[in-house]
Amino acid sequence: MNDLSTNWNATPQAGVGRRLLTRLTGSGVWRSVFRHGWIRTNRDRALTIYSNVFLHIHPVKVRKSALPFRVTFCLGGLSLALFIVLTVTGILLMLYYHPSAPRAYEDMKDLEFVVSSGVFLRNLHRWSAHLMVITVFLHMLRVFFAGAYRPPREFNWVVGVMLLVLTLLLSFTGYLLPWDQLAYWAITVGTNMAGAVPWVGDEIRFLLLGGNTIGENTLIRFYVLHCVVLPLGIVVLMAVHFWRVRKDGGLARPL
Amino acid sequence: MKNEVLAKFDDRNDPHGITRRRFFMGIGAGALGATASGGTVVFMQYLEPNVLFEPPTKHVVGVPEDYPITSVVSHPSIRVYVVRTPRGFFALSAICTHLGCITRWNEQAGQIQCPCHGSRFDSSGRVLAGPAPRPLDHLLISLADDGRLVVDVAVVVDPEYVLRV
Amino acid sequence: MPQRDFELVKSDDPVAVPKRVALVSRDVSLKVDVEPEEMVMSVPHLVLREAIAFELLVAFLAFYSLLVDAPLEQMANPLKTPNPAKAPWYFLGLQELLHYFPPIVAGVLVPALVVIALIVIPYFDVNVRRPRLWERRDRRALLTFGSVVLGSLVILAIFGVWPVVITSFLLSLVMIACLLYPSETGWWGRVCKLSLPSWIMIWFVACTVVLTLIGVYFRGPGWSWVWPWQ
Amino acid sequence: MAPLRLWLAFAIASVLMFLALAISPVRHVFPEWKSIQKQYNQLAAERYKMGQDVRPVEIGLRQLWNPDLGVVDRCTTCHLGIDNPELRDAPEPFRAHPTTPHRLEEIGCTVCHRGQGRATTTEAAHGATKHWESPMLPSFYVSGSCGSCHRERKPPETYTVASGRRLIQEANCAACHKIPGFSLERKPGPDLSDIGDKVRPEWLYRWLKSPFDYLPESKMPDFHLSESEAAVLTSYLLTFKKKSPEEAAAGRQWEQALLNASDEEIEFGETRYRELRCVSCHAQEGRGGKLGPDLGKVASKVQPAWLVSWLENPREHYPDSIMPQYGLTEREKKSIAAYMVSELVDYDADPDEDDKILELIPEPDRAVMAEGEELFRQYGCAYCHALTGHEVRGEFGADLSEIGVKDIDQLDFGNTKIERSLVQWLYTKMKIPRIFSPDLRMPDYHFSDEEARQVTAALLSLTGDNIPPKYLPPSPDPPSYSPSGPFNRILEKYQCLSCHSIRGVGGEIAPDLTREGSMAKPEWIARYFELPYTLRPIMTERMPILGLTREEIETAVSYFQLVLVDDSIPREIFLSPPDRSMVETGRRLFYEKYGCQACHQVNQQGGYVGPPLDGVRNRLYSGYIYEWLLNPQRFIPETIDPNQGLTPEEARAITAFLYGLPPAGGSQGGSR
Repeated sequence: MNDLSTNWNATPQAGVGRRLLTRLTGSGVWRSVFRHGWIRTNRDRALTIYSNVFLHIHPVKVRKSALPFRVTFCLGGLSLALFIVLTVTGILLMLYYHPSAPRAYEDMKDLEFVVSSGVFLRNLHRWSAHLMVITVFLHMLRVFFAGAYRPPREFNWVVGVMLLVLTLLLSFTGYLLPWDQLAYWAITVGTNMAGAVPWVGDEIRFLLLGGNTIGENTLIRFYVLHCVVLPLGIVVLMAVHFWRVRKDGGLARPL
Repeated sequence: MKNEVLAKFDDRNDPHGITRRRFFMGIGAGALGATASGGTVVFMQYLEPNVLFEPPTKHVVGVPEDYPITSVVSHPSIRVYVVRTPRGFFALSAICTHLGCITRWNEQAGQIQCPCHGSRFDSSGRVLAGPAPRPLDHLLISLADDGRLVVDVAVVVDPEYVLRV
Repeated sequence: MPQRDFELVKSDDPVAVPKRVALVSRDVSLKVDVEPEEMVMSVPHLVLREAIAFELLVAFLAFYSLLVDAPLEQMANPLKTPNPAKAPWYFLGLQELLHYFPPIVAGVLVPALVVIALIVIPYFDVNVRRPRLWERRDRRALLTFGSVVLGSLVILAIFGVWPVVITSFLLSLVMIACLLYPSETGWWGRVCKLSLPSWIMIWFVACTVVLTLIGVYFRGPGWSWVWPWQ
Repeated sequence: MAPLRLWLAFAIASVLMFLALAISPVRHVFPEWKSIQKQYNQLAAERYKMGQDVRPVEIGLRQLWNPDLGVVDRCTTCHLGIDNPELRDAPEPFRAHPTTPHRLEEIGCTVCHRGQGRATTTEAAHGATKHWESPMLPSFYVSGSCGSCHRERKPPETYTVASGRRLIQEANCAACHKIPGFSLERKPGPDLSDIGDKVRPEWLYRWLKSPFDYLPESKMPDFHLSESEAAVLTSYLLTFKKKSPEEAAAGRQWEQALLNASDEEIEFGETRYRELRCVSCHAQEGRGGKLGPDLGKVASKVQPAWLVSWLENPREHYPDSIMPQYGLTEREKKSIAAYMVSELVDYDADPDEDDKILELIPEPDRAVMAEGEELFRQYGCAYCHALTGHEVRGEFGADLSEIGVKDIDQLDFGNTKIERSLVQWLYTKMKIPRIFSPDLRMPDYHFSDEEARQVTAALLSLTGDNIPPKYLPPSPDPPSYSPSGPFNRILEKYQCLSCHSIRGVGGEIAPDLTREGSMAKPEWIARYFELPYTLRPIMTERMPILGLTREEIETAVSYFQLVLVDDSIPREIFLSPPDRSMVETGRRLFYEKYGCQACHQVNQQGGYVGPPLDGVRNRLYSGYIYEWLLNPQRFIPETIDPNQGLTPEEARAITAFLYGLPPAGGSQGGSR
């Protein structure tokens, strides 16, 4: 690179391990992927953000006043973290799940009894889902009481509300998948509410269920919604949400 | 003021800070690494099914009297030919050794033929023509206690193996 | 300082403080007393905090998942309706409302209104200035608000929505207490400083929580009232 | 400085997360079943050293899978010795399964035992875990599962279910409940349309109040009526009369005549009563046959005039009666009635109490009539008794088609403290039918503990249609036998099929007559009709002397010889008398090799279990004896005569020996 990156090279008195590591991180392949050295200078710290797609949602520098826990309670970050946990556990669970009755229920039993760590993953997925509904809602309250929705962040608030709705829908569609009594009747009650919409309620319900009552069609519909459609939607909206957070002035800072 | 602030955050200006910070960083990163590698192990265990829902490999194919001497009888559902020669019984896999198509027994030609790429085998599985690289697999056939023939499609045996009844 | 609508805040260090223009409205203050804020590098200050939060979250979830199993009841049976059949917990507030109102109100109007209300918040200048509740000199507006609240409570009471009526009533007592015993300091001071929109949001959250809790813990067969220990 | 604290927090958080995730797989690394498999391997090692063929297993989950039956049973993960006969005495969970006719690997475990086959923990697999509705059946009730596939009334495979189904039939559960395989064929209780002519008021009250006090073997269940209910119902029922006033007056004269009968006449009546073997069907004080009602206290129950007209022709009163119509003379009828009226009395009855009861019974005014009618309807009396004005409309009680798989949360346990399981609920319900709620109407059948268990097992077999047809055993041909013509008139008149059966139709207390024509010789049958005797000395129920006319006997005998025959049984196997050496061989086989005299009498010597064989050639065809000897179970599946596996030569020789036996004492007198 250039003369500024002094720390690419090990000092002569460094140990073997350090020299090997330095050799590795100094190699062209490594530097084609990570465009900064060991984080020692502010330049490296800045480059970590600039040159890293995952960290680039943050600015290089943030206000110190926004850092304390009580400012944001980390609620937005936790919601994202929960979404990541849910994605990982969800993909793993899909490996042992067949969206058909009564196989779906039997798969739950098999996860519990014969799949290594199956019940742990299912627990993680379910409790994370419940927790995510709570954190997203609390995040909204925090933003409201901080007044952080005011111009120029109006639209990001709207995106946030849409994310809340999507989170609820994700949780709701996932509720049916174990195909047990709890799932079946919770979804029956839930979709009956949709049926109360004037004029088109029954049609909405019919389309949602893929029939007049909850059955195999409903299961596969909810499965596709839960695993493909809604996650895609939520990822797109999240991207917009985070991008706007940066564009509209960065981390929580009451105007 | 700017320099003071920056100086505070630059490790190179605080030797004690560096060691303690490095120590904690090491523990944190180590624990993260351990979590990742442990997670990989658990993940691999999760991927490996502990029970299988697969049909049994042993199939009953009737009694010896069902087979005339010198005959080839096809059992399409289990992809096996049961061949009876004057020497005894043997079982042939119906799966072509070329690319795994299911072969057919042609009664007129007295050949086992593969519909995909034209491989031909004789009634003891030897390649007569076509791209098949080796003879058809011979499978384990045995006589159960109740006098019925049993083929185990999971066990490949020597082509010389013959069950005498 | 010259009388201007806005002031250009300048910093002599473009690295520490990015150059920016601040527009300050006249109503708030004539004087801008914003100091250049202290900035820190995101790495490690912010990223490390995020990592810690993430790790603690995963640790908590792992422990919780070890100790508490996700529920799994009998296989779905369309012929056997459990009594009561409950929606997922986050919809139980709505289901509780369904007990009082026709489905069109509780199942469609209320959720639609809630979502719409949430969406329009930033567009109606609501809560932008955030004067405390009783600070307003405009008594007429407060009177209107008070009568609207009273009217709604009467309607709710007619429908028998006691959870909402009681919650609203208790909250109004606190609001009136703010008028009678105002304070500037302590936790009571903070309560007294709350603006009208904040009160409305608190009311919404309180009602949601109360209705949801009732739906989860206090409803038995036929949606009748049961105590959790029964 | 903050970052240092932050790094510390980072270290702690990372370690915490690592710990949390490190202990998370603990449930699959150390599951219960692994330690059980290790225990098994220890046991196997010990047994192997002792020379038994028990081998250690590879640690891993095992399962039986049958998609047709929906079976996924992982029971064999722990029950590792299930198919190893060497482990018959091993402790559970390693004990071998007793031999069954079913292949375990094909049908799995839960089909019979229930429980949660997919589970791999002891508690979840066996127990009544929450949200698993079919816990394992207690071992006694496992036989109930046999009945789910073996659906005939009397499956030979399971005594428990067969007994339970017999009780269901006897208690007439199908009158009120829908039960697959059962239907209300005939009302088991008597027609009540002339009850006012028939019984005494005080008896009726007592009977309604608590039938089991009057008759411990009562077939009518106890409805636990209150005093006033019983009194009102008595008053209501007594209004049902058929006799005109003139007839009633004549009846009273009869009554007087009977009460004034001379001792000689009563003695004559008693003799005839005994000679006619009434006791074969009617017990006295609990001893005797159970086909008809107990007559020990009949005089305290019925009105004498009714008794006489009943003896005259039972089917004039009840067309459905199973009582044979005896050919009795006028004198016989009167004497027998006189005997019954004077001797078969309830000596324990307290006349004062009778008076009290009579006071209790109200006059049948409009209100009482309405109330009585309502009571009759409310308790479903019409489901067992015919009565004008009371029609049976549909089912009265719960549908029991799927009672065997009923969910626990659909059962009302009331305030009882019993275990919350279907088995316990059913058993308790059978014992105390109204225990779960005072509003229940089901009467009390006074089942013994054993009977209640059998009925419960039979009810558990009612699991609906969840079994694929290819797993069901072929159902036996439904019995069909509908004779016509003169023989049918005989069957009707004497109600032969109450005790005997022909081609699967009929009773079970007397021998099957399907092959009688191939078995017994016509001369013997004709003599037997005239004077039936007991073949087996130890039997108590005997064929009554019906008094058939000559013509009737001829009709019956020729019908036997023409219709009730089995063509596979030759009549005679000896064209000429067998030679002496063969008879001698037969004698030795009879006495020495097979020891037949242990059960059968020959020449007045021998056991009492089987029929005596003296003069058997007068009774049976030689072909039948021969076939019987080859395989007794072919004719009577439940006979205790063992199948000795005789060769045809041996059977022939023994037949020859038996055929040469002269009648005992030269006459065919029987046991009289």
